[in-house]
Amino acid sequence: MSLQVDGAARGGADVPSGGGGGGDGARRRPRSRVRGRPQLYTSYAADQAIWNTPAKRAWTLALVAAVLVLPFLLSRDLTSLLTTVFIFAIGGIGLNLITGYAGQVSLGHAFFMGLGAYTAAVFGGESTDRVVGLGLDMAIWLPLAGIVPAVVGLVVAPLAARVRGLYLAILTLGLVFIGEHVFKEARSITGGAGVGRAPAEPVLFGVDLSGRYHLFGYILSREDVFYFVCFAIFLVMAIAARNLTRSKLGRAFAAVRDRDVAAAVMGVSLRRTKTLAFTISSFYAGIAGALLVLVIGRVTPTSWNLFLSIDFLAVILIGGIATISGSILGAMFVVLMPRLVSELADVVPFISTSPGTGVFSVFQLQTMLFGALIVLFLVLEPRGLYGLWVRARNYWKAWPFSH
Amino acid sequence: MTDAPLLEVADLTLRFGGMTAIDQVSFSVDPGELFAVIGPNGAGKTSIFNCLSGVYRPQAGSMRFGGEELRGRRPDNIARLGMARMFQNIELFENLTVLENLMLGRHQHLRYGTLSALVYAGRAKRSEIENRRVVEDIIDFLEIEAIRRSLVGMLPYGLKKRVELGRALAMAPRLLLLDEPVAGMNVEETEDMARFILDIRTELGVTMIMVEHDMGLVMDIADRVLVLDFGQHIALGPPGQVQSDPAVIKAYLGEAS
Amino acid sequence: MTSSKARGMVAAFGVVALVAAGCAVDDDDGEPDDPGTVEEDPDDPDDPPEDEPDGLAFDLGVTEEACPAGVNPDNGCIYLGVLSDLSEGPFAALAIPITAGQEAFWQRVNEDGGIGGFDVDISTYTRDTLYDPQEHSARYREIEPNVLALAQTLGTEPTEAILSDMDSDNVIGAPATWWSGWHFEDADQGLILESGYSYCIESQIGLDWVSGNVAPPSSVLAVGYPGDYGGDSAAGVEAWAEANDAEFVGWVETAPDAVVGSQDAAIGQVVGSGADVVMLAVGPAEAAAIVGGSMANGFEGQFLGSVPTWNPALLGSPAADALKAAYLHIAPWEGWEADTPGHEAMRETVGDNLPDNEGFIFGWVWSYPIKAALEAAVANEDLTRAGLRSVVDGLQVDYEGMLPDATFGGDRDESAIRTAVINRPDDDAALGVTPVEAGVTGETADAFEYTAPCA
Amino acid sequence: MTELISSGLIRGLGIGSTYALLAVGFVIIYRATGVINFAQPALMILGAYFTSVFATSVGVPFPLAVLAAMAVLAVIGLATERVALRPMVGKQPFAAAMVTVGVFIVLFVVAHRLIGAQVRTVGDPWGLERASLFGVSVAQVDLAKIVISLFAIAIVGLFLTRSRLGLAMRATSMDQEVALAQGVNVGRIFGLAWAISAALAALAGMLIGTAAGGFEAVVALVALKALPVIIVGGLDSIKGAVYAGLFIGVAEALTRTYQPQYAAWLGANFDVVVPYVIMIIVLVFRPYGLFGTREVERV
Repeated sequence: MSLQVDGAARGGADVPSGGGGGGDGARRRPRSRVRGRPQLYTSYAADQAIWNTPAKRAWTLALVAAVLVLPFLLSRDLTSLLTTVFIFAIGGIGLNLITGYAGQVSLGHAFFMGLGAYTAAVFGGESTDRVVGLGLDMAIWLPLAGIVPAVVGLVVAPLAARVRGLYLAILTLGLVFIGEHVFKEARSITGGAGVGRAPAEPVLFGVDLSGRYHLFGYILSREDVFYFVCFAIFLVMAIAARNLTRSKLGRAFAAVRDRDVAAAVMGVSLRRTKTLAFTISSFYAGIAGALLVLVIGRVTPTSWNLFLSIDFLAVILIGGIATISGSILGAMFVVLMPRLVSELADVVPFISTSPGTGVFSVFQLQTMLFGALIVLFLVLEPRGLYGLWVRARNYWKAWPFSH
Repeated sequence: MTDAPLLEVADLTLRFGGMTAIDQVSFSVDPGELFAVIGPNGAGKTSIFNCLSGVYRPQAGSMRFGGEELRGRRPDNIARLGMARMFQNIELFENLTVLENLMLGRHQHLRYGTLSALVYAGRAKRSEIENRRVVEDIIDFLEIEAIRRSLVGMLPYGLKKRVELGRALAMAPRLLLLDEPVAGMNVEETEDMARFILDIRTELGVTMIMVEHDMGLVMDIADRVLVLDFGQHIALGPPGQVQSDPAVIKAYLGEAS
Repeated sequence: MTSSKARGMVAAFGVVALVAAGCAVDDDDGEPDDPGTVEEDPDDPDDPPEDEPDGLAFDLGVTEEACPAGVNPDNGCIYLGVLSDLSEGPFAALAIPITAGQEAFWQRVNEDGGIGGFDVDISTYTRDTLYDPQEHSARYREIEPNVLALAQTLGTEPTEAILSDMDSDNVIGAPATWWSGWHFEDADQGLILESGYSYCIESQIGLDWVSGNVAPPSSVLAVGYPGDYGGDSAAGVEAWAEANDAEFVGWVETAPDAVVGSQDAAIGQVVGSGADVVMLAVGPAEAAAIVGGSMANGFEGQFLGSVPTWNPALLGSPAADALKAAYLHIAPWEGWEADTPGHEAMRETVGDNLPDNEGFIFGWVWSYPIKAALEAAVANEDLTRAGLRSVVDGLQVDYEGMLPDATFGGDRDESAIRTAVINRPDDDAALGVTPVEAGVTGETADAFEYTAPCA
Repeated sequence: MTELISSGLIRGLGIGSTYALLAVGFVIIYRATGVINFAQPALMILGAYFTSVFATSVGVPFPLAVLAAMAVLAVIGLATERVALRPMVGKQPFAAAMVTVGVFIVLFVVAHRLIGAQVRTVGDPWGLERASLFGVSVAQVDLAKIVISLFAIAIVGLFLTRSRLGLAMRATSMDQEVALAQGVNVGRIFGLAWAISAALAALAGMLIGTAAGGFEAVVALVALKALPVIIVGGLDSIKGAVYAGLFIGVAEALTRTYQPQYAAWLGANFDVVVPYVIMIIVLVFRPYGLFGTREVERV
């Protein structure tokens, strides 16, 4: 057997023919797999697919079906809450790409989200005597809401690529503060502090998403419509991110994170990789910001602050660093946990629901739990909810021989 | 071009503050050669590698690789010229699998853009599968099929070294720098590694520079040896000749006594 | 939660083609223009419309069951929502007593027999929104299906965040803010039932009073937070200066201490301006810092403070002496000890337990218009949201003497309230301030052409 | 000229020395444990709260109240290190820093609950009094900030360079393993770093709480200004923290005094972001701050 390393290197895209290893070409991809052996792959393509086991496929299909049915079962405010989960998942995936995968700690996520929200508002909002708005379709303003923050990320990246670790964290914190100042002052775009402006109009391909629609005899409320739109956007962006992370770029991110010197010696350009991570992450943040204000109903300059960035760090820390599904779990947790706490507040004795009494108010309890959970997860399960899930799955797999 | 040396180092000088780590060192390596650099601790061996791969910026001298000057280039740029490296203290990506580590070695050979990666179809998918095949060949060559999917962090030391060699090979280098490839290994592991190194030279024709403390190994397999002490050139020549050089004996005995 | 399985399956299949389907069967009832003919969401499974046998129609937010903590067990229950700043937001110090004042107000209403056979409950759907538009909107969506109207929505900006939702849901509400926009239907869709003057009128009356009782100022300065609070107030100052040939030195935009760290910047500009009168539209701690700091740096002008600038705790701060010397507080109605039936009833509800500050009075007064609207809707036998919304135009409100009677809708240039009370800090007064003069009106304020929001 | 000295230099040095005090607290923890303590703002406001309780509610003489508050905070710092940070030893600095973010969130809520919605005062003796310095009238509180902060920093400096424990701390910051080998109890050093840092935060909280209108819990966020200070100075340099703190304080005060007049286009309250602008400019030229140590890459 001869190794074709040199040939492949010189030839670039040339395919070494007849290589060993048991792969049989991308063109003839066998559809069947040996029954009952989910880990046996008969082609590299099958091995590299996202849903590479029947279990994963079944789970994903079941989840998607559940997600599609849910709004018909839930009240409108819960539907809205789930929409927020999708949006937080998009933002969380964005932050996980840069901080989880590429290891560049960013406290500046809120800034890029704000940029996205204002880009959307300018291109998709209505013009008033106070603020400018072009009133374009969502098919135009949504991509722009990602692209403009991405371009700004591209501009900031060269500086960010120069500083490391906690220096970078504080540098990006500076972005949030300077950004907040700019947002407050750019009144024709943002409406100014304490005033704000209406977000972009959700009109997609001429269809007003804030209206009610009949669907097979069922009335879709504006919350339902928006839920499905956000779910579709989320699905596309989550799959794209998953693709990215299993590509050479995803590996380069991890390499830069774990050992940047070794990565460079392997031919990974640190500057290019960090810049790319910044740009893509900002794109995701921008989309999340633009969608988030649609749920909120108003864009205000002070919303894009340090605490929003911390929320997203919590999404990835609690969900799971460097996993896409972790980002989604984290988004669910961060968005739904406060609601759960307030539902439980009536049961728990020392929590006050009326103002100014009790040991802690509901909000304070939510916030404290949030902080305490960040600490607990980092100390006890650094892989977050995703890690817990993996543990549970392994336990289940080994059952009944677990202990 | 065919007769020209693959690597020519001339008057290489590296200083840290007041200390001179490498002092006007010159040598050249021919295509297909297995070149060794030896010397006591602190002699500047690893520093030479760090200069060659662009991690350190030497103050003076030149390093020509296949006709290209290396000084002033970034590490990733040098890697793309065809230089690969194993590290003294293993520098694998421990949170990734063996497969992913080896695929990282293929980084520069995977040619597709970000957009293609996001869709993961067409060019990106094709390129991944083609290069996966190359990596699988290396996995066969190094006999590490069984640990393909293991996280590198969980592997024993000897296997980690082998994976690191595999990662360097995956880059399809013209010049391979081996920084103490058998340090800390038992006799059996050492012999495996020696066999792989010899196979790489004969089967793949890759030029290598090796820094090593195991004198026996160096004397057995190296074509020529460069001896350094305190960053200075002491001797250069075939193993037998260097072994009997009085300056070399003095440097080593001085250290031993 | 009663959707059938079949429907869910069909929908799951169908939503993939959502856009196409939506296009095909679009019936546009999302944005009703005429509040009188709005059809309620007929398919909302949680709250099917009901009709009481005696002919009173009601739907969302009204139940035949008694309130959880109702006074009259035989009454039904009207649920009102409260969206306020109850723990960590910048106006929590005021908002907590405001909410307490509203609780007391509705408790009294219930004790008097309720409204049309219903008790009113505001505590079940009281939510803390931290003066944050996002929180405000999220909490609004949470409670909206269960409330008839909002007893309180605090803050101009947070309220604006939910205004378009309120419009499509037909939810009216009482604000906890004095923005001039609430006077105008273009700005609030006729959904917000405000009480008293606006910040814009407030600063004009204040300046008129100083002009008549202290000395006519030749230069005036506005200091305030950015946005509708400070902006409204500053617009009033500017309008006053223009009408009275005084110099409008400018609007110093400052921000809460939490944002700017200290008020040193504002102090520097106040001292540098040399203005005769400075109108403050900030928070209490900030107002004290500015008054104290400016005087310590040699400033000798007069300070006027908008309603939210006062807190009795300031009398214990280092700035107390400065405040007593140079600060006057403007309020839309009289303070704690005033002699009106409304004030008397309010004092009765707390006995000897004084509230922390005047917020209690604000909450109390702000509740009258909602009460009037509920009564009018009951009289029309239509306690649906649409029915409630339809009574707002032309609604007459009796404030039991705490404010002059008010009428909603119509020409606001005529009907908007333009009276104020001038207070001064006083260690011996119940909530730290004593009225200097009540029922104050001003020439400039009266003549002000009030046809659109000031800011 | 009077304005330049009184509201520019003196006030700038006053707030700057408070930043320096906070920044030194950050640096001490960073040097000992490699962690940026994002909980510092919450510790600071708790310090202001306890000073206020001791001085105004309990009625202890002011200097004693300050010392008592510092002691309480030292204990809180010690406990925080023990409970939340000790398990993170040996893990990534980023993870440990995020733990302090969690701690911040919890302590900040506690501070809010304790302080309540009302305005509190620390009960300081300076109030709005003024003093004459070389013929220029300056606020006493500004002088107090400068004198107290620099005095406290000097004592910490002496402790680090002269005392046995201080030397052990320095050894630990240079190389934990070597320190361990020399018999230094590294765990105790970590605790000590947190205690000192929290006590300094308490002192800074008292100084921040002297505002004429009193203080509220949200004022804690002012402590974040110490972050650009430590970046400009270099994360591991106490000297850098002091110089950068004073420099940024003065730059901020001068901006505050003159920017509304001469550069109004930069917008209202531009002084608030001046520390971050300075930080970014410094990082462009020196990625490790003015006095920070560059990490040496070893492979």
